[in-house]
Amino acid sequence: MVSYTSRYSNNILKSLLPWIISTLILIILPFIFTGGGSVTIMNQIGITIVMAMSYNMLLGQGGMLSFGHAVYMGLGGFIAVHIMNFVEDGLWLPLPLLPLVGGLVGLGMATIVGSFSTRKAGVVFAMISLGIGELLAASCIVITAFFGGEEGVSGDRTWAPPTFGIEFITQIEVYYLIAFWVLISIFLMYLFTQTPVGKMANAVRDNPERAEFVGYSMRWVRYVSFCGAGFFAGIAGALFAINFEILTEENLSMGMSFNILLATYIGGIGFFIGPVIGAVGFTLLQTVLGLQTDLWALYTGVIFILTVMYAPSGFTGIVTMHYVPWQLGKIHLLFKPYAKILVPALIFVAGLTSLIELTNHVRHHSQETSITLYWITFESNTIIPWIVLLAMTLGGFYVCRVFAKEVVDAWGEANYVEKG
Amino acid sequence: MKLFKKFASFVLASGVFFSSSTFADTVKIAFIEPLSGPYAASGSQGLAQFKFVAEDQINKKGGVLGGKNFEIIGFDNKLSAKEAVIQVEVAIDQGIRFIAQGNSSGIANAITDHVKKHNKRNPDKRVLFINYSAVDPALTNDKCNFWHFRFDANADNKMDAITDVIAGQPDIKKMYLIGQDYSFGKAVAAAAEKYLAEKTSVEIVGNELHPISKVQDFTPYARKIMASGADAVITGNWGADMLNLGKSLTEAGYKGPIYCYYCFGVGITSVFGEKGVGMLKAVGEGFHNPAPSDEFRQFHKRFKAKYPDNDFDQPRVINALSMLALAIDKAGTADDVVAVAKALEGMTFDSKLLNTKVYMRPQDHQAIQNLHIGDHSADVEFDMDNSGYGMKIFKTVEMASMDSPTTCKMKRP
Amino acid sequence: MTLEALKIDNVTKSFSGTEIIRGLNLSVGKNERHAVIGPNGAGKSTCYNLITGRYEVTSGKIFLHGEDITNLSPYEVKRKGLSRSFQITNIFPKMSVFENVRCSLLWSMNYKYSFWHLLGSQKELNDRAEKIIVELNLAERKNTLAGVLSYAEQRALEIGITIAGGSEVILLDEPTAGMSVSETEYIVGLIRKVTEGKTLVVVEHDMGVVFDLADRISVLVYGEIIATGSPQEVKDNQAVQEAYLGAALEEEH
Amino acid sequence: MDLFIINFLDGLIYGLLLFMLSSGLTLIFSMMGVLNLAHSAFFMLGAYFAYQISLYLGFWVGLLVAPPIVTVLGALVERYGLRQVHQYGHVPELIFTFGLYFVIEELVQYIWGKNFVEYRAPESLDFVAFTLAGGSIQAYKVFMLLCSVAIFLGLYYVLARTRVGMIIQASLSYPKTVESLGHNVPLVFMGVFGVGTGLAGIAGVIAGPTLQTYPGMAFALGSIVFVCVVVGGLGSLFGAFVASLIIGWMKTFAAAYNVGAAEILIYFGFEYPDNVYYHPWRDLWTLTLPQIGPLLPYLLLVLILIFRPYGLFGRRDA
Repeated sequence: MVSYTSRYSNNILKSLLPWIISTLILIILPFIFTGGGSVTIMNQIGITIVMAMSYNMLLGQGGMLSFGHAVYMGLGGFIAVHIMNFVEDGLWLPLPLLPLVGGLVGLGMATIVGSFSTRKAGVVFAMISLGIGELLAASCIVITAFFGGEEGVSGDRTWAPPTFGIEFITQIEVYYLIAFWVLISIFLMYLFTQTPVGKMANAVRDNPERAEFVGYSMRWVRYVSFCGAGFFAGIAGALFAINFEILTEENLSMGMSFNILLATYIGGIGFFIGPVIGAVGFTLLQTVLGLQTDLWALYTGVIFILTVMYAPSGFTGIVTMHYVPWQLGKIHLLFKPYAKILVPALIFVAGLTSLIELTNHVRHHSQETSITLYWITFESNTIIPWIVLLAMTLGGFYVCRVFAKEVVDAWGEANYVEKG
Repeated sequence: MKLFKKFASFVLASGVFFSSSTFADTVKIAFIEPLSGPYAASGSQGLAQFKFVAEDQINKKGGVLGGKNFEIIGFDNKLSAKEAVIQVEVAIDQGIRFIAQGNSSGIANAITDHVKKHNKRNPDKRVLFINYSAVDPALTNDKCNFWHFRFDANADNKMDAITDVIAGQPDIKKMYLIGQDYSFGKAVAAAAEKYLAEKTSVEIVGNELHPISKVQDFTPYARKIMASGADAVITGNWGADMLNLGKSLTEAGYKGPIYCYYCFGVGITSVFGEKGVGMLKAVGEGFHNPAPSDEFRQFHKRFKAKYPDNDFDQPRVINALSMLALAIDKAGTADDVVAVAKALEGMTFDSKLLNTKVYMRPQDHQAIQNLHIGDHSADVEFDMDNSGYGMKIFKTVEMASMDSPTTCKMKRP
Repeated sequence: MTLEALKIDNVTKSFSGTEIIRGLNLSVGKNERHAVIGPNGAGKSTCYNLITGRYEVTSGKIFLHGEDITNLSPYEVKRKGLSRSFQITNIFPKMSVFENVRCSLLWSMNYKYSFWHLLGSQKELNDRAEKIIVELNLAERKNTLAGVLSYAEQRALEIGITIAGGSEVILLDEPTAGMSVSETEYIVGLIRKVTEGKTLVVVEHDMGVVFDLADRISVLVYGEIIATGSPQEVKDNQAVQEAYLGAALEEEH
Repeated sequence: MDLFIINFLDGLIYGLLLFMLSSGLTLIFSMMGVLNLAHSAFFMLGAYFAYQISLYLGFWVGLLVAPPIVTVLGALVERYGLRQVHQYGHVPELIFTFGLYFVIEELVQYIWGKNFVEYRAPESLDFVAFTLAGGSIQAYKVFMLLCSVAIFLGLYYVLARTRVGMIIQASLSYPKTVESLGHNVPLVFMGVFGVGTGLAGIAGVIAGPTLQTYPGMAFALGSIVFVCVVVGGLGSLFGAFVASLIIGWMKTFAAAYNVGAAEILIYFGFEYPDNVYYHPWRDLWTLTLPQIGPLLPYLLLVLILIFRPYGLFGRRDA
C-alpha cells in the first residue's frame, strides 16, 4: 500500500513536471528579453498561443477545418473592451477576470453557430465557417454602435479597480497576466484531451462512422469540441483586448483566421504542443522578419507550402521524428550528416533569399543602389554580387543534393531496429 | 565556423529582443505604414518622400540642434491596428520619440489613442504623433490630444474648398454623393451636405454609402447616378473603389465632373489616362502645376532622379519635417517632446519651396494651409505615374478653413 | 410470448428505383447464434446497414427486443444495445489499441459527452478495457497504434470494439474474411468466448465457421430470405441447394 | 422598366463572369474532391499575364496566349504539388491550395508591384454598343457576355458530346471504375486541374480590364466564387451556372435599389427617431439595401448549407 501511494505521488510529480518547468520559464522570460518592444511581442505570442491551441482543438483534435475562427476571438475581445469601458462607469470587475468573460462570450457564440455548422465536417463545415466569418466581418462596418466601424472600439485597462494593488499600467504587468491565462488555458485544453469527449473528438476525426457505431453522435462530439474551442478563442480575444486596448474589424476578419491556420499548421496540428511552437515561430516571422524585409509574407507562404507538402505534421513532427533514433540510441549517427548538410543548406538559403531580395530591390527601388543583406552592404548595380549569389545558390543546392543521400542513408540506419 | 558565427549573430541581431540601444547622433522618426501586402504602394511611396525630404531639406541644410540629422526608419504596420500598436512600442523601445503615420484614419485613431495612453503611463518616454495624411475630422475634434499634429487638411477643410468651387459653377444643379461605408466616407458625406446647403442651392439627388472594398462591379451604382440626372458627383473613395467607380461611370456614359479626394497617383492617374480629362477634379494641397517655384523644379528633379517610379505627391511631408525641425531647434531638444510640441503649436511656416504658408492651429493641432482643386490634365509640367497626366490647379483656396470651429478640448501637460 | 432479440418485419430497400431488399423477414431469438448466408450481392451487408441505421429503409419495420428501431441513427441503435462489426476493418487507426477499446466502452459506462472526467483516473473503465484487451490476446500490443497492427490483430480489435460496449445483440460482418486457417480458428474461438450469453448474428462465407458457430441459419438470396432453420434443415433445403448450385454454376462461366 | 432591363443585363454580365470562374472550380471539385482555394489567384494570374503580353503584342494575343500559360501552370501545380499532398487526405489538400493562394498573391506583388496596372480593353471594342434608359453599354461588355456564353456552350459540348467529356463525366461519378477501365486517372486529374485553372485564367484575361488588374483582385473575388460553387451544389456545373447568375443579379439589384430599413420600419408603425445619429438602433435605421448587398451571398451560403448542405443541384452524397 505504501509503495502504491509513493508510486502514485511519483506519477503526479512526473506529470506535473512539464507544467512547473513551463511556469518557471514564463516567469523568467521577461528577465532575459528586456525592453518594451520584446515584452509587447511576447504578449502577442502568448495571445497567439491560446488562439492557436484553441484552433487546434478544431483542426488537430477534431478534424474540422475552419476559415472563421477569428470570429469567436473577435467577439470575446469586443465584449471585453466594452466591459473595460463599463468599468469606468462603475461596473466592478477586476481586470484579471476579464478573460473569463471573453471566454463565455466565445462559448456563447460557438454554441449558436455550432448548433448548425457541426453537422458535417470537411468542406461543408469549412464553407459555413467562411460564410459566418465573412458575414460578421462585414457587419462590423455596418453595425457601428457595437463594433465602432472601421476604427474599432478602444478602452483603457487601467480604469479597472486595482487587483492586489496592481493597476496594469506597464507592459510587464500585462505580461504576467497573459502568462497566467496562457498557462491556465493550455492546462485546461490539455485536460480536455484527457476527457471522454476529448478522446472521442480524436475518434470522430479519425473515423466518424465507427464513432457513431460505438454510441457517439459525431455531431455532438464535434459540437462540444467546437464550443470548447470557442471558449478559449474568447479568452484569447479578451487577452488581446487587455494587451492592445483596441479591437477593430480586423480582429474578426478572414486574414486573422488565415494567420491562425498558418501558425497552427506550421507548428504541427498532430501534436498537443505543436500550436505553441507554431504561434511562437509565426509571430516571430511576422514581427522580426517583417522588420527585416517587406517580402516576409512571401517567405512565410513558401514555408507554409513546404510544410504542407513535405512535413504534414509540422515543425513539431520533424522534431518528434527523432524520438525513435533517440530511443534506439542511434541519434548520434545523424549528427555528422546533419552538420555536413547544414552549411551548404544555409549557403543555399542565404543565396536564394539574397537573390530574391536583390531582384526586388532593383525592381522597386532602382535608384538606391546600395543594399544591405545579412549585414553586408554592396552595390546592386554591379555584376559581381549577382554572380556570387548565383554561385552560392546553385552550389549550395548541388552540394545539398549530394549530401542529402548521406542524410537519407543515415536516417534509415538510425531508425533500423535489429530483429531478435 | 565563420559561417556559423554569422548565422548565430543573425539570429541574435534579428531580434528586437536584445537591441534597445539609442544612438544620440540622429533624431529618429518612425515611419509606420503598410510596407507589405496589397496596400503597400502608398506606404512605400510615403517612405520614399520622407526619406528624400529628410535628406534633401533637413540634413543637407545642416540638420537640427547644430548638426544632428533626421533619420527615417520604416516600420511595417501591415495596415492593421494591432501591428501598428506593436510597431509603435518597438519604435519607442528603440529610443524613437517621433511617430509618423497617415494612411488610414482607423490606424491613426489606434495610434493616437495608444500614444495618449503611453504618454500618460510613461512620462519619461513620451512621443509625438506626426499625422501627415489621415483626414478623419475626429482626430482634431472629439479625439484630439496634445501629442497629435495633423499636417494634412482634414476632410471638412477639403470639402469646404470643394464646395467653394462648386458654388462658382451655376450649371451644377444636381449633386450625387457616394462614398465608402466607414467613418471617412461618412465624414465626407456629412461635410458635403452641410457645406452645399450653406453655400449653394444645389440639390442632393443621391447620398449613399457602399461597403468598402467589397464592391467588384460598380455598374449598378453608375446606372443609379445616371438615372438620378446628377450633374456632378462627390466621392471620398480611394484605391480600387475609386478606380472602379470612375471607370463604371465613364462606361455608363456619365459626362459630368467627379469631385474626389484620392483620384490620383498609385496607378489611378495612368489607368484613367485620357478618359479622366475633364472628369476628375481632386482636392489637395499637393498639386504642383503650375510649379510653385523654381526651387521646387530643382527639388522635383532631384527627387525623380532618385525615385524615377515614384511621384512626389505629398508636399505636406516637407511641411511636416521642416516644421518639426524648426520646433526642435526652437525647443533646443529632441528628447523633451513636450517642449517640441509647445514650439510646434501656433507655428507659422513660410515655405519658399512650395511658395505657401502653413499655420499649426494651437487649439486643435490642425495645420491650416492653401488647398487646391486640380484637374486631371495632360497639360502639366509634373505628371503622375509617369503617364503624361497630372493634376493641374484651376482654383486655390487660401488658408482654407482658417476659422472653422473645432470641438477639441485639449488637455496640456 | 417471449420477445425476439431482433425482428425484421417486411423490410424493403430501393436504391434509385432498384429494389435491393424485397420484403425481408427475420427473427432472432434471445441468446441465439444466428448466421446469415447467401451468395455475393444478395444484400447481406445492406441488411446490416439497414438494421444499424446506416441506410434508411424504404418500407417495413425493425424491432430490437420488441422496441421499434427503424431508421434510428447508428448511435441510437447502438445505445439501445445493438452493436456491429464491419467487413472492411473499421477501427481508429491513429489511436492505440487501448484507446480504441476504451473509446468503445465510454458510452455504455455512461460517460456520455463528459468533459469533467479525466480518463486516466477512471479505474473501473481502465480495468475493463485492460480485461477486454487480455481477452483479445492483444495485451502485448496495448500501446501500439491500431493502424500498424497485423491484419488478424486488427480483425480481433474490430471484434473487441464491437463487443466492448456490452451490447446484448452483436452483428458480425464476415469476421474471418481473408484469414488463414489458424487465424480463423483464433477468431472463431474469440467470438465464442466474448459473445457468451449474448445474441449473435453473423454474416459469413466460410461454411465451416457457420456450421460451427450457428444455432440457426437464414439464407438470403436476391434480397429475400429463402430459408431459415437449424444447420441441418438448411443443408437439406431444396431451394438453398438450387440457389447455391446456381450461383456456383454462374461463377464457373 | 428600362432601368430594370439594363440592371438585368449588367447582372447577367457579372453573373456570367462569375460562372467562368466557378465552372473551373466546380469541375476541379467534382473530379478531385478538392475545393481549390487558389482558384481566384489563377484568375489574377490570367489578368496579369494578359497584361504583360498586351504590352508587347496587344490585347488579342494576350487573350489567346495567357489562358494556355495559366493552364500549364495549373497542371504543373497539380503534378508537383497537389499530387504530393493527395496522400495525406482532403483537408491537407484544401490547406495546400490555401497556401498556394497566399504565395501566388505575394509573387504577383513581387513581380508586378503593388499598384494598379494599366491593362485596358482593346481600342476596337472601346465604343458604346447601345444605349438604354440613358445608360450605355460598352461593346467590351457585350464581348464579355459573348465570351462567357461561348465558354458555357463549349464546356457543355465537350462534356456532353466528346469522348474526353464522357470519361470526365464518368470519372465524376465512378472514379474507381474509370481507372480500372485503363484510363490514366492521374493524367485526367492533371488535365482537369489545368483546364479548371485555365478557365479561371480566361476569366481573368477578360475581366482584368473592367474589374481592374491589381494584387487585391484575387481577394476581392475569391470567396464569392466559393459561394457560387457551394450554393449551386459542389460538383454540379449546371448548379454553378444557376448560382452564378443568381448571385450576379442579387448583387446588382441590391446595389441598384436604395431600399432603406427606415422605410420598412416606418411602414410597420415605428417612429423615426429624432436624432438618429445618437439613437441606439442608429445602424438599423440608416441601413440600406446597397450597404448589405455584398453580404447577401454569404447569407445565402450559410442558409443553403444549413437547410440543403449539398446545394441547389448537388448530389446528396457529394
